[in-house]
Amino acid sequence: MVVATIQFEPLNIGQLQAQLFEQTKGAGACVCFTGSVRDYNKHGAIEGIELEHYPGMTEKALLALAASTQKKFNCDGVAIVHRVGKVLNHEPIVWVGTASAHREAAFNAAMYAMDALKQSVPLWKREWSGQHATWVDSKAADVKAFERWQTSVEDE
Amino acid sequence: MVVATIQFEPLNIGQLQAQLFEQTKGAGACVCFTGSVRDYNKHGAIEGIELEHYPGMTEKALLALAASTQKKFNCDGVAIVHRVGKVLNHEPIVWVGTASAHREAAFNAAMYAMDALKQSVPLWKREWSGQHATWVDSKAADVKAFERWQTSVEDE
Amino acid sequence: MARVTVKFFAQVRELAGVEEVPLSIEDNATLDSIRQVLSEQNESFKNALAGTIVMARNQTIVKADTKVADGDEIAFFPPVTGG
Amino acid sequence: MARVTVKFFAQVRELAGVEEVPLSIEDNATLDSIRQVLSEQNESFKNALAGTIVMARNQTIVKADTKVADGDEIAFFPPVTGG
Repeated sequence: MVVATIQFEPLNIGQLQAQLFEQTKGAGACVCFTGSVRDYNKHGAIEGIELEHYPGMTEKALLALAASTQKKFNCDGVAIVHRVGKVLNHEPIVWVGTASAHREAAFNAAMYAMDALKQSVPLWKREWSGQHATWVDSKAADVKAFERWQTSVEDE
Repeated sequence: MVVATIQFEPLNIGQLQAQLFEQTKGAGACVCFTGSVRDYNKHGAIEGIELEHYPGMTEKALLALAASTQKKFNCDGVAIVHRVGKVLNHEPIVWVGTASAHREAAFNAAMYAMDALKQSVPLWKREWSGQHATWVDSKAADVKAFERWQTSVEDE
Repeated sequence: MARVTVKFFAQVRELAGVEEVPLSIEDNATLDSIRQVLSEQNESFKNALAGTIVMARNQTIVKADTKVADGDEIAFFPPVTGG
Repeated sequence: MARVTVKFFAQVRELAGVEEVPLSIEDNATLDSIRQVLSEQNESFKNALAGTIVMARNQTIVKADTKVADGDEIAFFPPVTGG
């Protein structure tokens, strides 16, 4: 089971969790990650974010990521749902769910999907503060987080 | 927020996920793990499992684990809910939820809680097949999974 | 003398044939000496306590050389398999 | 000649001042040569394409030396920041 969706509407993460579990019934291990908007950045308080996407390519890249994650970790299921447009403080931005026979694969698949998403899926975030929207810079820590998976593949 | 519960009733994992997210509002990263009953073991089909616990000690050990996980990874919240008694095939046995400002801490906390639970919380599983219930042996892989955390602590 | 209650769980409980047993033992006895004393009491206890045993004192896992005190709740059980 | 559409996103789009631009370019041109040609067209494009740019051809991320073909959809954008 491979699912990838972008949506302007808020995510219902409880429902997404229950659906994934139902659709991968009896897999054994199920891991879900939810990323949400923090109400601050390093400069102070923010009032929500806005996510720009590349219609057509974002959907394709997200689906390709879900499919490659499923294959790489031999998962029973991988689902990724990402918000686009305006997202308020504390709301979920992204939800990743994985299911596998063993917990190590399910955890690794969810971590990999998040690390790879932050490098390969066309989505751009800006943070609102007062009347200003500031584009968020990509993080060196995110590049590094993704690179560990490339090393581990070479090790195999 | 630290929560630890054992219950004979089925787990509603969608609700647990939604509750954790609500109670740690705006943390940024939330990871949930669900372990469920597979309908087979290495010998063939099974018809569910039964979990024995140590009334009094199991609750204490589970709460101590949730609290130490929260502290070790500086989480906003850690919740662990474990079934006891009979659990049918495909039903959730255990649910672990963690919330933190960053995804690495949330993932590590959830993985640690599961690895430590399998070493330190008094719960014993037996699998039903036909008229026979067979006690499950502890796994060398689980011992190894837990040991990596002890190494990483020494490295600090 | 210390009067303690010894509880058994899972396979250990099944092999012992009882859920718990009261025991009077010398002061400063260790959990390991309790294991020895019980193993010599009868064949069931001997079989029950023959393998790898985890020991708890007052609902906390402890080492075999831990000393017991009057009123303690002692438990012997196999390695745990939850999760 | 290859006729392509060049799309911009996020900061690159804002600095360029347009969402997309049609471009006719010699056959066998690369994405990098398109970037060069646009940067010489005006100051806005020059600023927009000055930093670290990720390039996509027909909705797949590719290297700067990838060649384009007639009808291609090209995109220039900053490093992504989803999740």
